[in-house]
Amino acid sequence: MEFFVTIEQFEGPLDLMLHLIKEKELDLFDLDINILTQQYVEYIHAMEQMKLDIASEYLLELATLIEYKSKKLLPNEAAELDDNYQQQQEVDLVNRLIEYKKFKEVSIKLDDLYQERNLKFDKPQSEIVNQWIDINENYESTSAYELIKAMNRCLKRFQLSQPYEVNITQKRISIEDRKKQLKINIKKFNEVFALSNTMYDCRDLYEVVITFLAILDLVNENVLSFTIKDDEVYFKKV
Amino acid sequence: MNDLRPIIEGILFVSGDEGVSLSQLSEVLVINEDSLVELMDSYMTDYNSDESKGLEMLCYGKRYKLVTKAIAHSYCQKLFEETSGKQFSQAALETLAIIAYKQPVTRVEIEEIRGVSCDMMIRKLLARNLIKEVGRLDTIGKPFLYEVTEDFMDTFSLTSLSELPELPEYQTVSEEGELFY
Amino acid sequence: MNDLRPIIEGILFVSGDEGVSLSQLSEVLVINEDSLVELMDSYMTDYNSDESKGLEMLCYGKRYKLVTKAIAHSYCQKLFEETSGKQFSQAALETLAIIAYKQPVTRVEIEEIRGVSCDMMIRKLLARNLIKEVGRLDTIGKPFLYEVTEDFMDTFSLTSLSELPELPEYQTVSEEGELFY
Repeated sequence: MEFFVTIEQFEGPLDLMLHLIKEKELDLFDLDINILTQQYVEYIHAMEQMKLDIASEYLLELATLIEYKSKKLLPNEAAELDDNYQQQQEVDLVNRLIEYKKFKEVSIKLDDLYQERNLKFDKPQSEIVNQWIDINENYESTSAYELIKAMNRCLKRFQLSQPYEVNITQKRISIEDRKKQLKINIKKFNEVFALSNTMYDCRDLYEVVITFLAILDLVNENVLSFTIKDDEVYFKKV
Repeated sequence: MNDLRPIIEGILFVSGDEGVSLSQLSEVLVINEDSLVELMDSYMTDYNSDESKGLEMLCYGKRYKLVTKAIAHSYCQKLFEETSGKQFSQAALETLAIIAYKQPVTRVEIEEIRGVSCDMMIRKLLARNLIKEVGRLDTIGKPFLYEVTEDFMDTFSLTSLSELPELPEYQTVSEEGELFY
Repeated sequence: MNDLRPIIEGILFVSGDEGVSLSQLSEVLVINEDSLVELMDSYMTDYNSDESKGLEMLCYGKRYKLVTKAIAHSYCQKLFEETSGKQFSQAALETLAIIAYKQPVTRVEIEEIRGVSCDMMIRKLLARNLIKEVGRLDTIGKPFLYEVTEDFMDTFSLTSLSELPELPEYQTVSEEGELFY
């Protein structure tokens, strides 16, 4: 027998049982617990053979089911009371499965609501509010959860404010584009300007290199001429 | 009364993600809560049906706040690297659902329904301010009772808990093996 | 082009106090800056002459942002003075939270996380004895290091910082689609 679903995909023994019931096309409302028990035992054993860690909750449920099954197999000499106990156990399990199934289903609807809400953004409280709050009063004792709420707000905002400009630098300007920028920039410069002037808006080494290459290109195209004095390179618009 | 509308919009804007409670609004606008609810209802209807607006008014619990409409979502995401990929796990959703429908409820009751331990999950949900402790049950061990918070309602677009999706009705089985509703 | 207006309003709303630069808007909306300036000019004129609105659009430098109109200011002021009198302001809570979770920490580190200047707030919290200076960091400018005080622990009913609620794990900006928990 092959199992394609691993135990990590279940939210617990009840979830696993619901899966087995569905997969084996059993009727939850007229459940043959013998079949379910057999399926469950096989599944857990298969998982054990795959050396998967199985949480104690699954094993607890397994023990209960095996107890149930073994009692059924015993010759029916036991008292009638035991019979009632049997039935009660069966009813309890089915009711637990039904109750769990309800919440499992409704949680999917909750998730839909969340996805919908998730498309709408909040904005942080305006900073101006700080000016209005007099914090020199005695503070009421406050729950520590207020702190985590505040921390959450910060972290969320921190992520929101990750400057967009960072992305732009990551796009990496090309030499051609840098040349266009430089042509605009140097209009504002004096007739003669230093190499360092052309680098004023560079934010990292990459941009410095690109700028230098662009400058070389402009010299090559006779847009600029250059001269070296002391340790600085000076350019002149042609 | 319509001249209050711009003032209300301004207040909601400044308050941001915290929103403003009905009682706070009623106090600063010097208007009783019943009239204010009426005013807010009609304002909200007008506000949210105005297609020229990029904002939407939400009411959750008894708080109001402004949020962007869904149409702006993809643009804002582009701009802010928003992490709206964040999702709730199935376990978190189940736990929240049980608390929302059964509140106030103890950890043990939640665990009985889910069939697994929920200790860690409850602590995470507390930390996310989606649930809160609302006292203790007067029984052995005095276990905490949990309820969902206003943040929960906001997170799941609920004006009140009565708006929760209906819980599916299944017949449960009685001890005699008969079905009952 | 008018269908861009609600989207622009949404973007300006989300960007809050910071506002959005012309170049950011132009990139996100995929519209060249010249056309955008025209669009924004007419939108702003319409927006700011609409008396039913409580918000106003500002343009300074090449940034746009939304603010509350002056008529709502006195109400907002009343709201935050009266109803949050004895409670911590969001700003105070945020600053305290950062210090408690990250201590010892410098002002600059706090400001990086909060995204706003915290100088005044730190002075207020020092004055209220909720935080204290615990030395200086051995770096340029030798900035002060801050930690929370006993009074802080009292106020938040903590016996030790290890009792602070666990911080939910946040994804870094680049990760997407991961589970909350």
